[in-house]
Amino acid sequence: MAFVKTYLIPRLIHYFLVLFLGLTAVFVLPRLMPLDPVEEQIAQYQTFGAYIPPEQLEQIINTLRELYGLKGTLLQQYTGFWRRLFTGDFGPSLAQYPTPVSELIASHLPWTIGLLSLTTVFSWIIAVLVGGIAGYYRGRWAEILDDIVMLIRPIPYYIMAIICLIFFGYIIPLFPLGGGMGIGREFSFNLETIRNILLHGTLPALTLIIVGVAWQFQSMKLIVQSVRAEDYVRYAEATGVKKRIIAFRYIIRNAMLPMVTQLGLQFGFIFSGALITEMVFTYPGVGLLLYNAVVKADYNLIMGILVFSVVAVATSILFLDLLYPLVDPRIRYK
Amino acid sequence: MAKIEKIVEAKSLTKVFSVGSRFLSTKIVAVENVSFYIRSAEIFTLAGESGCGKTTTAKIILGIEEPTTGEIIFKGKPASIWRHNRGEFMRQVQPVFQNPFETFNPLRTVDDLFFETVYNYNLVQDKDKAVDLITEKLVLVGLSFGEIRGRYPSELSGGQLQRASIARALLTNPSLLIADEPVSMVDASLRMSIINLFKDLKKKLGLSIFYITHDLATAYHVSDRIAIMFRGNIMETGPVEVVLTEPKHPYTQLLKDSIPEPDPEKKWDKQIKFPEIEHEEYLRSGCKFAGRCPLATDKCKSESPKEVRIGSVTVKCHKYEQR
Amino acid sequence: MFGLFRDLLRDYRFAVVFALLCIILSLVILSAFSPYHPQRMYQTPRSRPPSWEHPLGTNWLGQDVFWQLTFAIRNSLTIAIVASVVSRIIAVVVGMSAGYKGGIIDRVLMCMGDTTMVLPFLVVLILISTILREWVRYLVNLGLLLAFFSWAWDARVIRSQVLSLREREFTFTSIFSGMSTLKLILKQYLPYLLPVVLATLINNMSWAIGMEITLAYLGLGIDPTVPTLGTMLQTAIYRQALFWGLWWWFFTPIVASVLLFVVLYWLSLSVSEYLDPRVRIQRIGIRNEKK
Amino acid sequence: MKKNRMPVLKTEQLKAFYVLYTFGKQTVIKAVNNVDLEVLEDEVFGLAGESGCGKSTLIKALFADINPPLRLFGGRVLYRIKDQEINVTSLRAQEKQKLMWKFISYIPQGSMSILNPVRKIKRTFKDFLESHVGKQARKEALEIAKKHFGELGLSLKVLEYYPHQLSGGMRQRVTVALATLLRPKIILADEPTTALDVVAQRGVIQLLKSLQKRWNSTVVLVTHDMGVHAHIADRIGIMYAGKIVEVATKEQIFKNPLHPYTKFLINSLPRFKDKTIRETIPGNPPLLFNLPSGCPFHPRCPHATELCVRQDPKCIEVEESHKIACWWVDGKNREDS
Repeated sequence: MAFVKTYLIPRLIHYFLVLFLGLTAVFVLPRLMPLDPVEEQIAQYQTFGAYIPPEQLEQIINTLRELYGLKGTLLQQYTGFWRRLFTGDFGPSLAQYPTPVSELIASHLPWTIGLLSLTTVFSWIIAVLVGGIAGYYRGRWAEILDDIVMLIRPIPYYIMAIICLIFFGYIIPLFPLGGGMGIGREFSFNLETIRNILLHGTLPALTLIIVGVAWQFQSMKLIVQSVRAEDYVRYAEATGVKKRIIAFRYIIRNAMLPMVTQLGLQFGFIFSGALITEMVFTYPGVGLLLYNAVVKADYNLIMGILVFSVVAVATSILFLDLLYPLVDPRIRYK
Repeated sequence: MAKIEKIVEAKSLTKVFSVGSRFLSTKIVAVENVSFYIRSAEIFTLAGESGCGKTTTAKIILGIEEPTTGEIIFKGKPASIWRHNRGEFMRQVQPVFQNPFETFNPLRTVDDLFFETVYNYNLVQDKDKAVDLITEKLVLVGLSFGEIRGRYPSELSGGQLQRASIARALLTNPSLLIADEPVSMVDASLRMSIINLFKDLKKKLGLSIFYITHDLATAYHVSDRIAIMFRGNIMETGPVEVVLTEPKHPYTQLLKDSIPEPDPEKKWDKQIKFPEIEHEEYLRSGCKFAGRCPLATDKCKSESPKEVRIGSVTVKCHKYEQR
Repeated sequence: MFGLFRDLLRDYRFAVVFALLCIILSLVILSAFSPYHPQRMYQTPRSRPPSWEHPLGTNWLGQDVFWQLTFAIRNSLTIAIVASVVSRIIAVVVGMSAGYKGGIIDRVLMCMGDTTMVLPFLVVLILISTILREWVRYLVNLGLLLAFFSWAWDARVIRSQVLSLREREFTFTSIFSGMSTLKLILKQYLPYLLPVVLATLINNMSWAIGMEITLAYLGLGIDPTVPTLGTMLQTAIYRQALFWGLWWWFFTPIVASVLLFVVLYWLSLSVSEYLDPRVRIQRIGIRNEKK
Repeated sequence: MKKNRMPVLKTEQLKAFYVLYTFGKQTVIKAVNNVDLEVLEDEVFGLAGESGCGKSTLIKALFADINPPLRLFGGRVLYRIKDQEINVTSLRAQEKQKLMWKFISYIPQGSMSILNPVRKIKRTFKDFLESHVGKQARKEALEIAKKHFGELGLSLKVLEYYPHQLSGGMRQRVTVALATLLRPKIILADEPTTALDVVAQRGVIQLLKSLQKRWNSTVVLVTHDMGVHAHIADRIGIMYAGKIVEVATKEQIFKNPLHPYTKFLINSLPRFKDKTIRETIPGNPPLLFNLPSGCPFHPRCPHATELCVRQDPKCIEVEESHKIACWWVDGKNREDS
């Protein structure tokens, strides 16, 4: 049970600590916004020409404050925030009143999850395999690959997305310019819809994979370089162990371990990544939802999405951390 | 018998390290109830295998590590008092480390650290006098100032650097030198020259040296008294001639027997036993050596032996307790 | 100094990077001699393709694209330098004190680092730049904001380096040479940290330029009439440059920024390779041979 | 001593240098410089010398493991296989690979780092067997490993552990087992016990010696520890600055060393029951990229003459089975030159 005592429990403590701090930050950040959501809403009612008598105004403001968890002192708001968290109720969205926040997130989440986690994992696997093999065999093709990566790697994702959009959208219009599926389509399980979803998803996925592979290929190559200089690799080589065995069981297997941590970090960037991807390609995921929420100062929605992403990211890192001892025996017995 | 002047005394030092995370961890006892003293103008050796706790003991004396329990008394005053006068303590106790290439920062010149020592301790004021002082100490170890001026550690040989390291330690005229494995990284042909240097410094300067090593042959040559350490415990202490020629403790016997002596007529005949698993012996209760000891009884496996005095030697073994 | 430079130029990659860097720097210097004001509109005929008079054409707003570009590079680099220098200073101070002193500072740093990892930082950055919308319209302010977001990770890297340096024997020798903590860190540790600091400085610069472009795309950050790589691109997209066929307007900021990113990345690779302590030791050793 | 044994491993004028480039500057490190060596069958040949004298590089060259930055600058390495001499330096990679482990194998320094840290010992054995034995034996890899462990007197439990779980001595015995898995004729051991404690060192040395005796194989053992040589070696070669300066039987080396360097080396060894100050060699070992002219030992040699500065002596036989490379023998200048 050494595993539980020296590994699992400390990790869990750390996890809850980070979760606590992260969620507290989520609570604090929107409260720094210069726009008071309640006043915004009242102003919005008034611009639509609705007349609100002053005695009702007070009542409306109170109701709205309660709705957004802005009632009482900061401490009361804070405890209320945690109460809301545990019940999973973030209240209604402001911009799309009265749709509940949880419902909005639920409807946008599958798009983001489908696009981003798939591309993240996929590009990680490609990078580990190709980077590992190219780093070990070092042929001419590996050098060419390396040069290409050296050109792609420094380009920030946003520029890359625009370049791809221009190239495959305008110049060679292979793929649609935006959206998750055709305009006005309803989701249903038929071949046409699925084909459409794939078609719309290809361009954003392609850019994510290109950038993701280039990034991780570089790290993998650096790790492989240090692994191949290790004594156990040199010894195996010198004593004539087959190259194929060395490449997979020695190089890739050992270089993969630090890359698992990298994968965890990549998950951390998923929501930031989603924001840009989904905006450039107007992809109907959580990122786009979040951007609109920020623009419209939609308090409850921002909070809901932030809470969700903090929990999701922290949990996925925890999950990878717990998985780690299974692949690295040295951790298990520390 | 004249009163023994103890320059430094370690009183039942224990150091427990936590391995693992901050929250829950396994405890490893690196040093367990260790006591010894060093007289003035004496070379005292602490010998043992790697991981027996000898470096930790040195760090505790140097004040780099805090003991979990026990205390160090230097020149009659406990370490807690010296802590308020760290500068003076460091002036009197100087270290020499194992790897000469690491003792000096590889990215800085060797003489840099000499001038630092001179100026930081206010030994002399101007540069000419500093060079004179440095030259004086370098000559003492058989080097010249020209050999180290403006050189990087990688430009010197291990032997030269180790001498330079000793010379630097001597700048402040210390009364105790703590030498942690000072010859293990030095070539065989130069090793004895460092050993001879220690003997010479003891005689010329009245310096006390705490010599830490795994090499019993050099220990025999250089030291006056020796302590044999095993898994955090001192198994046997006494004058070096007695301990190493007539070892009492079964561990010392095994150790002495395993030294490859440069004599083609001696050969090992007995097959020996050693642990398969790392850390197996640290966690053992009772005598740490019981797992391998040919004389081990049930008592050895459960109960920690006490120190027994036999003539000039102190031994920690149940075998001698029973008498 | 000259010898160091000559050594560096032997590396072909560095030579290429150096030539490109010279071009970029000369563009920055040229911006001081621009015949046009960077923010005023309708100074030239509108929407002209590249010609001798206007090497990169003019845009829909009647501005010369080439001269706009010189301002854009200058301004983007200003943001990048402010962001990276300030964040390096924070990272070095925090990383060193956490690594050397440990204790509370260390724990706070570790927790902060982990927390920033789980927070979607771009979202937070957007939130803050919405809150401080007026303040971040200025180059230096945006630089400072970006600096605040980019020190935590590198502070951790420096911390771990200091942690390993602290265990090395020369640390103890230095202590017993009577060196104070500050002197120890400055004289003995800084030579080891220099490569990390320089390499991350350059990486951080390209990160800041990229962030500026991203924020500009979202309509946040710098005053959109001030030319930076981000605002230039954003204006071109906003005015539908491609739809009107003004490709020179659209592609200039893209090509320029891609070039800048590649140059900065390659520069960081060359510099970190050159300053790697292992390589430095080898060089010191070889100098000996000539004596 | 057994007479008329055949040499099983031979080098002729072997030159292997490291060529390093740093920022366009070239440095040549003459690690193995004109070495002639004969290792006989059924013996333990000890190779001694200080750090940086090129002994590890010589072992690499003997194993034909010459990879950049190490380059071969001349000479041959000959294996005697079934009464045929094979020059391994000119063999193709595949043919060379066939000889590795079956005819010659290698135990490197640093047992901690030569076993893949994330694979159990039995998996490592399997990886090695898979590359060297036919398809049929692959399935029986574990059985072969178990049988081999049994023969060596090692506990079968060890196969189930990861390298970091074993003690240093045990780990090094595992590498000995790994290297002897296919009963090679020659085992090259490069400082196999340097990082070990004396007790563990003794265990490994005893194991090595017993295997050598049982299978009549040849062991080339490199270590700087003359004590280890005294215990295990039959003949000893002393290396200095990339050259072999003296080769003789163990008894001759310890009782009657002839080369001035060997004399110093033997005399500087600490011995028990003798606390007299031991004389040591003056000066410092030369740097391999900046060798002195003539005999590389002349700057430190008390007998150096003008001839020593000018010309490098060849290694020739001065007594039966005793060769030295020195102009000065027994107080007399050597006649031949």
